[in-house]
Amino acid sequence: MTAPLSREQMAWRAAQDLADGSYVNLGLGMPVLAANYAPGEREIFYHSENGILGVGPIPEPGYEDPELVDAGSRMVTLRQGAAVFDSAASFAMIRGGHLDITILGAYQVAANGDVANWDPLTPNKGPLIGGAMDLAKGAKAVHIIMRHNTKDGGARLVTACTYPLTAPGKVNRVYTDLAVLDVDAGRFIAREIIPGLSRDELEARTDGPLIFADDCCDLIAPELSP
Amino acid sequence: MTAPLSREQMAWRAAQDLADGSYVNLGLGMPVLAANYAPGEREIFYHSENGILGVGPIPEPGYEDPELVDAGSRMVTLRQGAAVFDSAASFAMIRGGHLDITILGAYQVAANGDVANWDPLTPNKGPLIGGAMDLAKGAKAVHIIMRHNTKDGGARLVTACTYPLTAPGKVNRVYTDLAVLDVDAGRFIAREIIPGLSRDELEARTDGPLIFADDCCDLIAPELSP
Amino acid sequence: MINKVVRDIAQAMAGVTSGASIMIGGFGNAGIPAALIRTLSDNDLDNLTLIINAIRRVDECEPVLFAEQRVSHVISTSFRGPDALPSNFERQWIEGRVSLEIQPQGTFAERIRAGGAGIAAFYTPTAVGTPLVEGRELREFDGETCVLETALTADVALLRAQKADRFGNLFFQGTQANFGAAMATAAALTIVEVEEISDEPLPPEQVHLPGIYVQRVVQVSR
Amino acid sequence: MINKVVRDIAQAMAGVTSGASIMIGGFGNAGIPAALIRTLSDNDLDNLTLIINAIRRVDECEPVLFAEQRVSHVISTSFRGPDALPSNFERQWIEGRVSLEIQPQGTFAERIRAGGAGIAAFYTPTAVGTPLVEGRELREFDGETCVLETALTADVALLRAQKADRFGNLFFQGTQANFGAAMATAAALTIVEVEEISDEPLPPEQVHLPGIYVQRVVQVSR
Repeated sequence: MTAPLSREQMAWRAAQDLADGSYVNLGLGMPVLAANYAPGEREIFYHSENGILGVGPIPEPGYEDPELVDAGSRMVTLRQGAAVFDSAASFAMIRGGHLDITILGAYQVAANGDVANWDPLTPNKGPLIGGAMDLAKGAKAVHIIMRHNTKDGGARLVTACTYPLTAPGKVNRVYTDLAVLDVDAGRFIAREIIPGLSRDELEARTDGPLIFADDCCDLIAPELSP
Repeated sequence: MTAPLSREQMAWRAAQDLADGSYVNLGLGMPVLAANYAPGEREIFYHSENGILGVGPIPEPGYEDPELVDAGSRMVTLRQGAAVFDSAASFAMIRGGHLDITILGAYQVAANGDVANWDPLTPNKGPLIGGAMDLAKGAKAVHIIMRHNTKDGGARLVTACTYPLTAPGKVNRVYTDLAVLDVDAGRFIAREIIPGLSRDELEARTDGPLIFADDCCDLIAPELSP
Repeated sequence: MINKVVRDIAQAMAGVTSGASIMIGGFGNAGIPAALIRTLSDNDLDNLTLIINAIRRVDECEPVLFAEQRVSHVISTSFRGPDALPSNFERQWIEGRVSLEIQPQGTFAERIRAGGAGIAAFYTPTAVGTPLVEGRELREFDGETCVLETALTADVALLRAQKADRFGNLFFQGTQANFGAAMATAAALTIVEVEEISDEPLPPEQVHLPGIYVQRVVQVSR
Repeated sequence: MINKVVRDIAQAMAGVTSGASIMIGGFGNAGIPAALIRTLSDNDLDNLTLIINAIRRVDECEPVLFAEQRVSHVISTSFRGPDALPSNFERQWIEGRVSLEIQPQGTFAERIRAGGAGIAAFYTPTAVGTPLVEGRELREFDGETCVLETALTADVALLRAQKADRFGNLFFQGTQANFGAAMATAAALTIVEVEEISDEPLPPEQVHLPGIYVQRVVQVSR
């Protein structure tokens, strides 16, 4: 069996589905890596919920502006054609359904499209909602990047989320380290699986209705350095 | 008896009450004339509900910009320190209670502070609401400029408005061609009357509880050309 | 590659059909998309709903639109024309051929803003105590009575801006933004006539409306 | 003559009292009014309500504020710090010494915007179907279930901008506007620390927040 995808490879795979001309919000963690891997000829406007449409690359050393940051508080630049605005305007854009895709991390995705990504249920640690509920509810499509299983082998693609929900019934697609799956009509539909992983094993590692697309094919990502 | 005040004189009198540093919206007609008569040493920011805070004077010939107009669709300029914004932001400013004063025209003002200024009840003519309801409701103070009586001698300061209301209970002060009156606790309180007009006559021309301030004095305006 | 600039007005207005709800920007002469408005008659559209602050501007731009009864419903705040005689629109309203919904300007603007911002409805104190809220749902918040207003969206928004780039970013001159800026966010298809197409992307400080809200831009000289 | 520029931070913060509700702008390091935040401890205030997107920023600026239990209530969207160990704020929350209201960032921003815009309440679809709306008032609009959210206002707003003029007009650098811009509209007293006071009035195209929303401006060098 091919090794499960690395963080970078999952982000790379998610990035291949970002269409030319799309408006995209990338969540913290793995999702934000996707900006590094979208095919260069595509023009994509990355939205940052603190008030940027058109996030550019990380600045060269010496050109950082501490007052220009993205939603991960990283100093960034603006791409050509970018706009900057305040948070109320930014979330009006999100909630109003103007973003084509948001890519989020998650703890769990259910076969009915529910997603849970904000409360780790860790004792003595408070919640971290941020903008995820707005993004999951507002974007035209919700894509999730997450490992297929928890560290102790438990399922993250589930029949019903046990973690508190971020939004019900909104997930369209999930990129894991083992597969690419659509979420439709109460089922996970495997579109791509890493070479050598059997369908039985993917089913065993998934808790929820799982079918395989007729054209289900190999999930192959290039080697990428972290 | 001194002649009743002209349109310009009523506007002049209203302008004298605009404080230094205040944010003021002037309605169409007589109110907008007030901008010509505020004492020059005062800094006043005139708001125009189509999206200006800091309306400046009418431009010199040749310097007009047809895309820079006030709420009366007149081409204007911007004063120093002005800001420009869209209508949703402009009415957020109005409705949010940020303007110190709006001066409006009216058909009727009632002793309880009701004001009616939008529907002339003319057969076959539709209503003209515009921004008056937002202004009357939202401004911290509502001042009215109107003639004391209708053309046929009827009262405009009334016990209860017979025209459809613009806003209930909001008027603080009325400038007429005969007097300056505060509206408080269900009564009109005359503060200034044109010289030679008797209190009896003012009462006769007013339909609604009218009292006279202890320091009620002469209403004297300079000669002003139209 | 993103390019929202279209060749001509015909291409800009393609797909706008009879029965459409159409928001139209403009206040006074600022931001009125006069060229786009005129196309509504050329294209033989009818049964239109027009959402515009001052309906008489449409009559001034294109009187034939009402004369030919192409409009069946109007949402507006200002109605009367300055003339003694009724306009084409007023005549149709008097004859009951067009229905009219009239609203305070701030409520009108806020409903459109809500439509673009994913806010389903809101409570505003404006117009409470006036005939406009008769029969409407009222509710008190902190001692202030408010009326429930729902979001307003449309199939199409027509606006005018001074400058655009190929991303659809708009620069508004003077008071051009007025209602058009919010309308662009609340319509499925936003079409903008501009004085100038900038070959270079607009710098961020000149982007008054981000291109995400704009589908088509067409250059129109006055 | 209008002059909203005050001499120093003490004058800027005059009249901010114990028991005040205080909105604080900032996202990441952009727009955080660090100098003003630090004054909250200096002035011996307590029983404060803090309304801020990421409460841990306050802990980073002025840990003593929580250590000395000067805050009794927090409204925020992001809570956890990046560290394994709980912050001063988290410890107080665990011990039940400070109450917490946590909201989606967009709802938080919109409630503040509503507070400044005279909108008493609104219906939003965000968070419907999650534990956050348990026991809350829900209502369906066009088939979409929404939750009722009320406006948020405060006694004081603290923000940071790059530049101001004597009228209180603000210019925001980069992403400095974030929550502060709406907070300025929703507070009775808006106090702004700026990098630079412009002797000349800001030109209209640089006015990101009109001075009508700003009561005091103080220059603070980082």
